[in-house]
Amino acid sequence: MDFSLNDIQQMLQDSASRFVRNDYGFASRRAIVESAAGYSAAHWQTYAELGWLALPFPEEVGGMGGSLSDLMVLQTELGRGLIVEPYLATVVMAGNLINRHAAAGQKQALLEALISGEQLFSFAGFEAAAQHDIRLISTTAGADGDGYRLNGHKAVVIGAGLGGKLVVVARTGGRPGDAGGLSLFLLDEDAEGVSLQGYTTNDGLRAADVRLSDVLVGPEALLGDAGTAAPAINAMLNDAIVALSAEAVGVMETLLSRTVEFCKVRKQFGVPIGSFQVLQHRMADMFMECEQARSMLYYATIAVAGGCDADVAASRLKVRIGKAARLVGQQAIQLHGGMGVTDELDVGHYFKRLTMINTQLGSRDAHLHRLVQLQSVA
Amino acid sequence: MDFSLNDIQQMLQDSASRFVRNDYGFASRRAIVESAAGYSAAHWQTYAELGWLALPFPEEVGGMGGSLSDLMVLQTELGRGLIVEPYLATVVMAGNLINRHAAAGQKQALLEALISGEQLFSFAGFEAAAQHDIRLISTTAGADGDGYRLNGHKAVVIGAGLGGKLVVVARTGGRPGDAGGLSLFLLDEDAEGVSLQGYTTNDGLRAADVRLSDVLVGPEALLGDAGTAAPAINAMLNDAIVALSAEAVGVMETLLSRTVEFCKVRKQFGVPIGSFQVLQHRMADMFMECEQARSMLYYATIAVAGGCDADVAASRLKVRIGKAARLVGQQAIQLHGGMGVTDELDVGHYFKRLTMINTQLGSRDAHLHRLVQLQSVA
Amino acid sequence: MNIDFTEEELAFREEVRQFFRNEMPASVRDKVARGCWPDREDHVAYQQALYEKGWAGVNWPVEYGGTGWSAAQRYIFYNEAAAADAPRIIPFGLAMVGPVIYTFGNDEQKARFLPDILASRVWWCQGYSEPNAGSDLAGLKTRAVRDGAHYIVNGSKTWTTLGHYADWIFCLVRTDDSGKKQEGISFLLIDMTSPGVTVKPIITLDGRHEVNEVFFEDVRVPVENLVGEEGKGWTYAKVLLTHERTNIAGVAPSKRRLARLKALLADPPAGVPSLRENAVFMARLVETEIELTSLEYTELRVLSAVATGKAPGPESSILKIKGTEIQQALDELWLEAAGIYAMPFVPEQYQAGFEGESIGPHFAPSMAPLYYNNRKVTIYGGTNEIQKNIIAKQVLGF
Amino acid sequence: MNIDFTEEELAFREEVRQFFRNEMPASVRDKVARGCWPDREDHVAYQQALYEKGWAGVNWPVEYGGTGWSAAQRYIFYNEAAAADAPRIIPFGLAMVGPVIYTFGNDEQKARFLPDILASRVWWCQGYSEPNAGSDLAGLKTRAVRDGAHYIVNGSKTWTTLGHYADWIFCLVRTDDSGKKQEGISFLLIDMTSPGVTVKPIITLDGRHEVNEVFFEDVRVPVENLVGEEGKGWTYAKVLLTHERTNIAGVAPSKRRLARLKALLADPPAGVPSLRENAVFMARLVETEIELTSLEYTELRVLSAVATGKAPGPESSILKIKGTEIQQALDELWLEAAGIYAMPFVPEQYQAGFEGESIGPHFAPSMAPLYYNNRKVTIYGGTNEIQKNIIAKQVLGF
Repeated sequence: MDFSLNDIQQMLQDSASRFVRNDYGFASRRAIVESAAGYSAAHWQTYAELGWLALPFPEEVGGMGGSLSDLMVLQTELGRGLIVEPYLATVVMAGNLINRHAAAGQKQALLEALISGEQLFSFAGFEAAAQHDIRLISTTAGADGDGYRLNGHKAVVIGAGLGGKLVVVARTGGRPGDAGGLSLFLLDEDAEGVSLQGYTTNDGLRAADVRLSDVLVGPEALLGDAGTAAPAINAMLNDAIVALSAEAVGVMETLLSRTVEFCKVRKQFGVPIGSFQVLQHRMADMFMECEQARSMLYYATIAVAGGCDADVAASRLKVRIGKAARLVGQQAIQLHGGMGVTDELDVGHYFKRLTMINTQLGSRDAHLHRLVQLQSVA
Repeated sequence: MDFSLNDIQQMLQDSASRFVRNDYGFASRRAIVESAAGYSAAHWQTYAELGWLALPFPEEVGGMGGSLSDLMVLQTELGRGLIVEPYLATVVMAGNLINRHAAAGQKQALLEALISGEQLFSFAGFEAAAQHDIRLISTTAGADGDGYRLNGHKAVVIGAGLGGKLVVVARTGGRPGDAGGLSLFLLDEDAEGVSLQGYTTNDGLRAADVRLSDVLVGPEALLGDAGTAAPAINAMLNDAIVALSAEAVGVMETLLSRTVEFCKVRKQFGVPIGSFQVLQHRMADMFMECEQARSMLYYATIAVAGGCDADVAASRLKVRIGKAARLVGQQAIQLHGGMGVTDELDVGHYFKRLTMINTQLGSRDAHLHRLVQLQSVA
Repeated sequence: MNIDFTEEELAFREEVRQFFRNEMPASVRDKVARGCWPDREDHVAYQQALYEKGWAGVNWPVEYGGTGWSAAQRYIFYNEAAAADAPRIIPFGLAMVGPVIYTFGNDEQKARFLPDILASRVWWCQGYSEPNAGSDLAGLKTRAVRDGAHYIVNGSKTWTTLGHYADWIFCLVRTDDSGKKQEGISFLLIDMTSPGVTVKPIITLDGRHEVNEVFFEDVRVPVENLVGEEGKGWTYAKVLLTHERTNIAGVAPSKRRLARLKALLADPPAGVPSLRENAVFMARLVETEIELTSLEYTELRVLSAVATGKAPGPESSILKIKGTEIQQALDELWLEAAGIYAMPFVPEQYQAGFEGESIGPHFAPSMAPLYYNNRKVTIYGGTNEIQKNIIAKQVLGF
Repeated sequence: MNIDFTEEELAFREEVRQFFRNEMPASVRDKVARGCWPDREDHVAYQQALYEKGWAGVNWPVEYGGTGWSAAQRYIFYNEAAAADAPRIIPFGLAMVGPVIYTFGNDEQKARFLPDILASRVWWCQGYSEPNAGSDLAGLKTRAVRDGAHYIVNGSKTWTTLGHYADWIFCLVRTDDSGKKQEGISFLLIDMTSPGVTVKPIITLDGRHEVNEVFFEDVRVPVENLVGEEGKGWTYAKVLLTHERTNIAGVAPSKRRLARLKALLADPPAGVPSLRENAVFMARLVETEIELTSLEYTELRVLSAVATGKAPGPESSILKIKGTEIQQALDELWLEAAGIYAMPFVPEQYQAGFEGESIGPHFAPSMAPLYYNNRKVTIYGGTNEIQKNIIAKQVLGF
């Protein structure tokens, strides 16, 4: 029974913490968000050099063979920096899926390109009608010659529009509602029939809606076996929920410490506002939410990595994070008063990210409802 | 638009408030609860003399023709006294039902006996499997000659065991789940085949489980028409929820004022505990819950009396009262500290009553679930 | 107890409905219905339509050109306005400085300022908060020093809503700091075109420019712009604050937003999650609705008490606290209804006149910015924590 | 990060299971399983069985007859004990005064008291709170005045849990009030049979006699019953309080109660509402379960930190706050599961040996009394408000 960091984790934490402190200050982040590219290619190379892009992949494809716990440690630190580079999209989601489901031959080249930092990827899975429920996907990939013809509309593909490759989920069989029949395809963003409507998200990421109109691809575009991708997608999403939640913990702990600092110096009525008992207890509540969220993160990391009740553990984590994020985020703003709602101060941006994390990969309400349904029939 | 009390309401409030203050102190209440009878017959006569037993009944049967608002005003004051006499059971529930559903000939004699204080009644409607959902009732009243044979088990009949008459809901038709087929019967508590298992409730009322084993009754035991009682029962329950909620408002307002008084005099760390901002805000929260609960009570009283969306209004009221009762009750105890959990202090007894009010006539969870279902199909 | 409307009130309601159907500019209504922010011209057009009808001074007494309406009439008006997707009436002139002037100002000031306020010919803004005087409003530092027939004003105000639209600003300024901090405050009217006045935008979390900092550098203000007595400004401001709190509750607009959400859920357009199947969400919605109905009746109780001659007291703090909590609960429900399309930030999509291809359901991408922006409501007008202090002190006697 | 058990730990778990299967008195287990309160004899029988096995001193070092278990072993033990429906170990001797004596007591005291504590031959109770010193524990007034070889003790203690079972009481008493109030406090062991000691029952809301007032009137206590130094009692007590808070969290028993509730709902006996169809209730249950899992891992993190040499710090306040909130949430869920049968007050039904006809489902009528009784958990051991003060001060630095 040991929750301390091992050497690799300590190293990851140190390097990420150093990077955020030295190279990802709030002003430089703002410049990246406002840049045409929307992310920093130079930083992406740094991530490659630091081994972060290799972290979760097996050693045989040039990865570090890191565990989900390792990823958790890294993501928590990246959360403290409000990193906008598409680490979650490329490494945790698309890369994870390639590693889980692509054929051995495909995997090697794709992951090497990913790990070296040459190639970005995004996960084009979700759709408007399906929301985050992958079983409801309706994008089709009908057989066409020895290849496929794709049609559909992918909603809010995080990391798309940066010139990377799209890992698209489409039906080669089954109907919306079926877990079977889902397949993965690799598409270029500028392939014929692919059109991207790009935008920035509320929290400064780049994303796009992706429309597929009669996109014709050869058989090599299919990743892994046809019709069998659901388990891999599901497993990837559980990992992604852990990683996203780890990021949330980093964001929340930052908001807590910012708020505590602020309340120690901000004076009203001639005293620091932190001398008011009501505000002290509010911060004690924020502290407890941070700690409970972190504990739940540990639980779910172990459960998901161990494959034991992974779906339930991931949903429980997302619910717990959603609750903590709401309290910590809202109270951080409330205690900062007017300053909290300005674009100028970093606090508001942590809050915005935290709010979007609740939406991403399914909200607290959605996951709680899922758990209630599981309990009701258990 | 006027929320002030009219003359009758002012008179009811004054007389009830005077009665509680002068004649229903906490020590004398305790003596009544611990007495063999479990209620005060003398007080019951006073209620008759003050016109309280006549309040909601039409003038033609000797009633006062009072409105639901009048009843609300009275019940709020009775709540402040934690009255244990079966006013809700006899007047608001059984009497209400007799008035709504009994044949004209039956009504006159029964309500006269009720109004004069001679006769107590109780509502033997709910059952274990049905909980508070009257449609699920399974007690049967099969035809037997020109009379009926009753079989069933009525759960937690409040006010039974005091020698009054039982207004029993039983099926002359239909099956559990059907609204149709419900009929009302008037039984003596000591009729052949009726067995009572009596007890005190957690909040000092008398109640009983009532078992009916082949109870044979003549046709005169049937109140009103057979098989058509559901609308009357439903309407009565809406009224009863208003009256019970009014009682809850009286209880909550009393708890708030007791708590405020206590926090002004109880000292710790050399100062009154009410000087701590966290406790002040807690009491501000209690105050707001009391006010919002009272507002919802007004809304529902008007809606139920007007017959406009009465079921929804009653459920919404019960949900709102349940929420307020939880916060006000629990925080009253918490702020009283150790003293709050003693049997000696009245505060704990208000809390116990408030807790039971949530259970009575369907809990917050039950009514909220009902509202969610109504919304989901609306 | 009676809340049924009289025949006269029902007739009045019909008249109000007619007005909103026929006389409110349609373009303004459409913007509000689509969740766009009306601009300066929209507000002025709407308020001048009210003025033409004689309804601009909703709360004003008849002698100053007000409606003289009863509490019931005002309740009807606000509900119908919200139901008709009217924008809020910008409060700074009509609800704030106007009443201060007709209550505490002299005859010259009444004649000079009231007509333009009533006709929305002059746009006012509020100069209360300062960078170091938020919750502790009385700690304000902007100074007005008497110099002959003028005050020389130096200092700055912040969170000045729509100050960049404004012609005039009413300010609390310090004219004396020898005694208690509340005692040296005066209420001053300042022409925004005066030399030395600078307005600097503050961009809020939603990316919008709604609030400002206003700087005063040796601004010369004629002494006749002082309202009431020097040093009594705090007294006048406190009266205003009680009204402001009541106004912030926003029961009628919240009812409208809730009704709209229920309509959306009943027949969800493409891309809106099927939330009626999610009992967790629906329970939140039902509880918010119950809270809102409770608050509506709390407000009616306050109005009814005012009608029978009682002044709105510290109970107005409940309206502020619960009203803003409900607004934020509605923000969260709407954010959930936006589903996956809560993420894109496409402000052009909810600007008037947008004709491009919508990202997701039209309303969805504006829900997160609205949620962000509305965090302010529990902060401004006296934080909700300050309101609880008021309840503890003035109602509970601590 | 690793919480997998080692082979040795798994073997240990099996041994613990065996013990509870075979050596815990069956009558005691049945009472706990049925929700009855075990009596004095039950507790003693259980604790003596532990003693026979060498497991009475769960937290004690080996040199005093303790188990010397690792954090993982203790975690396993507590979880298995709860899962086997063992009663709680009465903490006053084994978890409280025992550790104080072996840490701060002298050799004579260790020899005299520890063996009887370990063997549960002597029942101890705690004399901390006083009628006017609850949250402000250091404000206590019970005085011990030195008179030759004795202290003469006068005053009273309250909320003394199971004091009517006790042979001895450990008390905080005031031996000096010249300096800071924390400095004049001493830690004294008092024989309850001493002349001048009176125990008076306090009946709680649930109608039970669990706590007491204890009065001291000129009670002569030999000076050799003073633990440690005179005036240092507060220091010793504070160490205890940290452990008490950790103990109060009750994660393992809460897990057991939750599992039992889920089993009940999966196959509800007659009279239990079908709550699995009520998503509002189920969402509360799921959220409580999530909170409990979180707390379990928070506790494991604290234990893991202790194992690597860090002292349990103010984080134990989280355990106290969240642990008690969860207990009360479980009380409310169970109360809901009692449905209509939450109302009857039939204490005989949940006494051991009840053979009458049950009113409703057997467990149901005991749920309201339990809910009432457990309001204490957010009050005792330092109210949850005091715990938040501790977090604000000691963790956040205010």
